Amino acid sequence: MGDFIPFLFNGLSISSILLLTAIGLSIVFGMMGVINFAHGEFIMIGCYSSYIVSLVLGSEGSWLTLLLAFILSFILSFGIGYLIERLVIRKLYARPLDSILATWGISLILQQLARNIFGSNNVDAPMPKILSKGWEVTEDITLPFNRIFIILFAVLVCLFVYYFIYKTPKGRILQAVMQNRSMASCIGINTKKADAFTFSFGCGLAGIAGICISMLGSVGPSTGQNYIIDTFLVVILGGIGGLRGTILGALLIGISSPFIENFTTSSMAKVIILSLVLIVLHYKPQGLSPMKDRTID
Amino acid sequence: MKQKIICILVLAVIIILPVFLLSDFRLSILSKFVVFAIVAISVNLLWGYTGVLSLGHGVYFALGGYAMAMYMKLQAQPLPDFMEWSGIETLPWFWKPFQSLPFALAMTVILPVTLALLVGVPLFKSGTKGVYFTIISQAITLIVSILFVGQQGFTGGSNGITGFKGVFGYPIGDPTLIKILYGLAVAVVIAIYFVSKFMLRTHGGVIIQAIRDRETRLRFLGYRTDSFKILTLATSAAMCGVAGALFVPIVGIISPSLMSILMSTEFVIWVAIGGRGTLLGPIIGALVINYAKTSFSESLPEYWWYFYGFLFIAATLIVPKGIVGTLKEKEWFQNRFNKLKTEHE
Amino acid sequence: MRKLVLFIASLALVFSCKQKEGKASAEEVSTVKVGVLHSLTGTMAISETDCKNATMLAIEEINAAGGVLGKQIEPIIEDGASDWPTFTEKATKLIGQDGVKSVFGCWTSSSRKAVLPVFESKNSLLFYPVQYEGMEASKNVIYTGAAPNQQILPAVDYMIKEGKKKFFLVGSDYVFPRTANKIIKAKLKSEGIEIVGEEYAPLGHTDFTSIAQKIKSSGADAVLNTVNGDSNIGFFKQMKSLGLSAPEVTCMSFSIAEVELKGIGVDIMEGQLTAWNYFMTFKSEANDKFIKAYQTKYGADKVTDDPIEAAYFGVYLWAEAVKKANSFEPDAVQQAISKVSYNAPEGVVSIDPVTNHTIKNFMIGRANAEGQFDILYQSPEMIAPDPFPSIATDKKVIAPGNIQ
Amino acid sequence: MFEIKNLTAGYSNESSAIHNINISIPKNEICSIVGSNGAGKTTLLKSIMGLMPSKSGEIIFDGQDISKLDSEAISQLGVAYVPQGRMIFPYLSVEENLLLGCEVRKMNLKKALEIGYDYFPDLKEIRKRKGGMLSGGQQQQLAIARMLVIDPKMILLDEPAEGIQPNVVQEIGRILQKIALDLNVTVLLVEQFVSFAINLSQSYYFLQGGEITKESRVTKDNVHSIVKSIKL
Amino acid sequence: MNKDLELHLKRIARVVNPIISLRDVEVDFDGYKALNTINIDFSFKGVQFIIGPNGAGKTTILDAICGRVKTSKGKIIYKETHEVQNKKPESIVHLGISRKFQNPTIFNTQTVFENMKLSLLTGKRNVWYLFNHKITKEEEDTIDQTLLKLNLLEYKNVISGSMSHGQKQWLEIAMSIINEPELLLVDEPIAGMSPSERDRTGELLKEIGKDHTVLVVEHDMKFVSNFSTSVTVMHEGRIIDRGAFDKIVNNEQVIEIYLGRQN
Ligand SMILES: Nc1ncnc2c1ncn2[C@@H]1O[C@H](COP(=O)(O)OP(=O)(O)OP(=O)(O)O)[C@@H](O)[C@H]1O
Ligand SMILES: Nc1ncnc2c1ncn2[C@@H]1O[C@H](COP(=O)(O)OP(=O)(O)OP(=O)(O)O)[C@@H](O)[C@H]1O
Ligand SMILES: NC(N)=O
Ligand SMILES: [Mg+2]
Ligand SMILES: [Mg+2]
Repeated sequence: MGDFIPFLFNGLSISSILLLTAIGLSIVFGMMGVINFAHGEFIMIGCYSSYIVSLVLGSEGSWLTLLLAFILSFILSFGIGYLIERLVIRKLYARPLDSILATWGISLILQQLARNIFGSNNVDAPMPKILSKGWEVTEDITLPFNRIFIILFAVLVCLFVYYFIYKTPKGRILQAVMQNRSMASCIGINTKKADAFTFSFGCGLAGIAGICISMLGSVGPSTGQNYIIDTFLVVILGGIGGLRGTILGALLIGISSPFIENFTTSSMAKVIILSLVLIVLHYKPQGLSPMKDRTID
Repeated sequence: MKQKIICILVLAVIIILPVFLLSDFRLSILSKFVVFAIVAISVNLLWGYTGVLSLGHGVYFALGGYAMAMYMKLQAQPLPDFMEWSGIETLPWFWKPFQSLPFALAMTVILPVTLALLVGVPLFKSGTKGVYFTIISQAITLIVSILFVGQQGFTGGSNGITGFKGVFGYPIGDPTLIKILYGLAVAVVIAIYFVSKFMLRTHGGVIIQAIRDRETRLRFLGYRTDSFKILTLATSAAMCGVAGALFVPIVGIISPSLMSILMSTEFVIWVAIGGRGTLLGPIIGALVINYAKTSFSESLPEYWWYFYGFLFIAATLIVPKGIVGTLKEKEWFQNRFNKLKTEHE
Repeated sequence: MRKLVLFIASLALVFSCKQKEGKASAEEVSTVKVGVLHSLTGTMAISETDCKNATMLAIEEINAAGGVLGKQIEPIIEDGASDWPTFTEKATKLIGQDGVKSVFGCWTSSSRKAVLPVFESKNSLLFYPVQYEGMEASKNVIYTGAAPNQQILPAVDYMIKEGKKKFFLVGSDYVFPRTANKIIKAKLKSEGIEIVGEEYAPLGHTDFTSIAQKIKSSGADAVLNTVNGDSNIGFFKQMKSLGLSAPEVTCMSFSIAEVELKGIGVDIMEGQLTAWNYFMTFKSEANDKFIKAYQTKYGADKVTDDPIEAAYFGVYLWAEAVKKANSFEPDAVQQAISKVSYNAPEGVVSIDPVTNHTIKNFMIGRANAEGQFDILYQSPEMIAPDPFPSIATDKKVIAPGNIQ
Repeated sequence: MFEIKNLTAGYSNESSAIHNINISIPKNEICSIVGSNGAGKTTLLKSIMGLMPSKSGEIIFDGQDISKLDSEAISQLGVAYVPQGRMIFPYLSVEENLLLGCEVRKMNLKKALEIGYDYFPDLKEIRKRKGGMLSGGQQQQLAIARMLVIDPKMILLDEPAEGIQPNVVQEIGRILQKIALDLNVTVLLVEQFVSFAINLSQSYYFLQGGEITKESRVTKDNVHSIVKSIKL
Repeated sequence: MNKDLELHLKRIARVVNPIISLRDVEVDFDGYKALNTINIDFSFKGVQFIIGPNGAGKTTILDAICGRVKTSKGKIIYKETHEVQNKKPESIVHLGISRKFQNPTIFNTQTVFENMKLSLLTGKRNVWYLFNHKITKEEEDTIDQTLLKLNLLEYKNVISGSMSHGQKQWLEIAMSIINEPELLLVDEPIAGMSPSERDRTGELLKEIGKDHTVLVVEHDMKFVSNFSTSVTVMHEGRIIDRGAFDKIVNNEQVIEIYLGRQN
């Protein structure tokens, strides 16, 4: 029982990271149908934002740095996302599999850009001192503050996105555009704006996730690559199209991870988790919470 | 008819010329490209024609490669060095049969096909489709590569398998061997080209293309579409395995990096740029891109990634049908021509 | 359509032929070609680019001083792209196509293993600058980095002397950590010391939650860390937030040098230990000169570290050997190299004729607040290499390339 | 007044699906376009709606040439469209589908809902269900309702009776007549159900092979002869 | 429910020697019962219509028979021997049940001929056979004749995606009947067709109905009256009446909920 709490906590913590990285993808990939392989690079952009802020404000992390980092990461990844949507993605809405190629190309370019701007060395983004400590619940159990922060933050982001997409007129308009672009324009929706916004919003969320990731590890040009497959798997496991599925997927993978890692190595744990996901998908090929409709194919 | 003969002659010359013109090093690089062309054909069969996009074909390629590498390693050392330093003192039972060349050759096909069936049967039978399959194919590749890296004692870990002495009685790097391998690669690519051409001409070809376009409807016509998809996946995996087996003696190493996501994605890129859903496209794509990559990385490695990135974007935006697909659209060609003419006037 | 395709094909051919001729005819008598083969792109570029720079610095210095045997050294740089098959291909190119006399390069053991058959079959010479797991002594490789008995084993000895009782081994999942840990385990077993855990994380892994948790619950007081560069930040951050830090839980790292330390972040690593054969803070005349030259060429904010130093003096050792042999031929150089020595930044180094490995210094450093290592310990004398430590294997090197 | 002058349009890879179309509809009237399969009816509506670039010609609505505008702008001018094939947003609920146009226009949602359910009471019962789950006829009703609630000045209907139960078809006829008269809406009705269409209309055009071959006003007296004369 | 009605329903539900029987069939979509205890047999041969208000469950019945939706309860029995509920669609097709969908779903990138070929050689035989099969003269004749019947012969080598909605409907019909299925399920066959084409479709169905069973869902009453051998009325997931067209149109409830007064 004593072991159970750190496991559960770690599980939640992994889930929250997965959720943060996946939620933007769930919008871009799930709702828009754009298979954005550059999603990881938007996470990377977010990571570097906190590094940039620390360059400007000094390497002592503080709450102000963190706040500015969040703002900058969202603006930067939103902006770059916007640019990319205008230039490339816009032309690929009818061709989801083609978007794989184009975004893969974008991902290569962004990685190389990062390498040229920030160097190939991984860098560290500082965070508020307090966050690098932990809450010592008992002698054996320490819950790191950065993890607690990330879990709370993930919940917040999730609630916000859920509310925005499903409960506001603006969100409904975005949904409509994603579901049927030409009809949406026929009822007077500016689909170009909606497309650009949705894509950039998804990218912005990835940027925010990047900040949280930079609190845990290092920042490098290939940081995003480490997350991309897991992120896609979360969305797929949950079922394309809805946020509920994504949350479910993230929780499932995240919470089971530490338990599995406990009795085997990290490498094997990864294999086991991936295999479990595949088994679940075998029984639920549309994911845990699929979006249904009646059209054939 | 006459044109056809000329075409074949020209092709034959083009194929034979490098043997005399190129240095051993360049010829073996060219052989590698030809091997990649085989991979591209196999990816195209699955993606371009059946509509199933796999971003994990590296794993089939690597399995074929490992089967061959195991044979070649045992030829060089009775107990592979990596086993020694990983604390394995006797050859594991599943390594033993690889001392025989026929067995190893059979395995270069059987291993990838077995994996393809393990993957394809449950997934396709349960109705996994589209992007789901694509992402899962990546995950599977990841699983296998983690396993290969983790089982260092049996697989050579992240090093892969290298340190071969030779094959077919020639030492590695021998000029004759390089020529033989080139010939072999070319022969296989031609054979596989015709196999797929034949496959697509049959009714099966129509069926798999119908799967690409409207799979559900086909099921309501009474087709077991999953069987056809499994069949194409297995065929494609087998082709990839053969390519992997050729790759190893040509390059002299197999490593988990060949079953990486990056590698697997590159396969797809070759097909996309050459022209998916065309027979020649993948061959052209694989040759052109790899040629570009090699020459770029020799002169401007830093900028290769920018160029490559832009290439993907351009390929999807400007020539979405790929090189061959675009050329095939005679209209497009004509339009361009007319446009030029009117601009001149 | 068909014609166009043919056209493209022939074009490609013509191009590849041209390239060949261009290279072959450019031979000049007054230079000698050497290869420089490192990953300049991909994940390993982080570390290897600096090695390449160090190699180039040495070549320039030698050229400025008049070259070797009256010839200028002409380096041909190739990118291994962090991909082992690419290393194989580039090595083939350098030796076969460009006709280089020796190659300086490789970082990971994997890349060295990948090029080894090429060097052996073409009988060329590779200068390999990085510490590694041992179990190798090729006639065609000069190892200027440490063998296990020059880095790993003395570091373990040090930890035992410090009174550490419970060891935990953490590494990235590839050959160096796994093999290194095999040696370490043999060593600890012979000393009768408990190993409370052994964990490997996939390369590039960043989430060390579970591993850190396991270390915490195992009650370890010493961690031997062979985690690769990138992942270390996550590893140390996680250790820190669980309250695992020196001196209660001391972590000894084998893959973190000054360059990596800069990336990991000083505040995370401060107080942690690493074992190397050279630190930038090492006081010697040769080192001062080296650092000055390096920073003048590549920037005042640049740091030097062990592999950089090894890559640097490798070129000098080669030049000395060439002079001694009065020949550029790999065989002659290999024969001569054990007869020369060089005053490297870490001290006077020379090559052991039996193993082709370097007789080296050993030091332990503790990360300080300036992003440098304070040297806590230095071996009283240069240590002779033993790539096949008797503790882990019963093989012995008789001569380079001859192992029994 | 709605007018089409010399409109020619078509899909990229063929000559053109419709040529030289001339149509004019006085305000608040219902005009039918009848024609057999492949005549180009849908193509015509699509090009009016800006879903397809016209090759030449003008489309004048409210005194403005809309042939170069995009769908969004055309819709904002007050043109509403019921496409062939319904095009319901599958993952939005019936109510969300219905209100979307009003939300874009910042209209009073409550009133819009009332109007919508008033026209099609059946929709009220299923208002929480997802649009994509509805039956064909339910979707068709929703598509028509969705268009009516945005208070359009002109509506384009592509075979609206398709898949709808008989009594509701009659109801739709009544609704169209009512909105044309009471709400000053111009209606362009594409149909193959000739008697239904002609009976509602004040004028009709007969489209054949992409060209208008017959046209005339419809009065009480000539309705029957027109219906008889059109052989599809 | 009142006793008389119940008896009446029981009586109309059964026929002797049915081709397909639904026994207590229920289809449940996340709590919404699209079919609610359906009990009905359809007899061999004839063009049998199913009518009813939008959302009554007509399409769902056809879907349940051809394996497109899962039934949560009950049995669907084909020819009194095969239970087909929740079977895979392809195996149901192999029993001789064919389905035409409401919207045309054809293979847009293939020619009309290839579409026909695909439907002619359904996957009954094994994968290898299908893969290598070369079309025979007879088979080509069958295709030509079917195309001729539907006036599509001149389009034989046209890429089907470029045809109009109506033409696609025809092709879809041609694809469903080429194998002469014993039970043909047709959903709104004449939607989007012109009157003359409607008649032709009707005649065609009637002809097929001579030897086979055709189950048609349709809203066009003129069409129903002209071509039906029997009519079944559904409402809110239940059967509410069945009989000859003339009888049905006089049922007060049917008029109320479906036909409307001024017909
Ligand atoms: N997407 C398309 N691409 C190419 N040609 C098309 C396309 N859609 C329709 N056509 C062609 O344009 C012509 C007109 O088609 P359209 O759909 O406008 O006819 P319609 O009158 O609406 O017919 P229906 O009554 O069947 O709906 C037809 O000949 C058709 O073949
Ligand atoms: N997959 C589904 N999920 C949820 N509800 C469904 C689903 N399929 C059908 N329904 C519901 O079941 C009911 C019956 O639908 P069905 O399509 O059978 O009606 P129908 O009788 O064919 O109507 P129409 O005449 O309009 O075609 C409808 O209310 C519909 O919303
Ligand atoms: N030799 C190493 N560190 O791989
Ligand atoms: Mg139409
Ligand atoms: Mg229906």
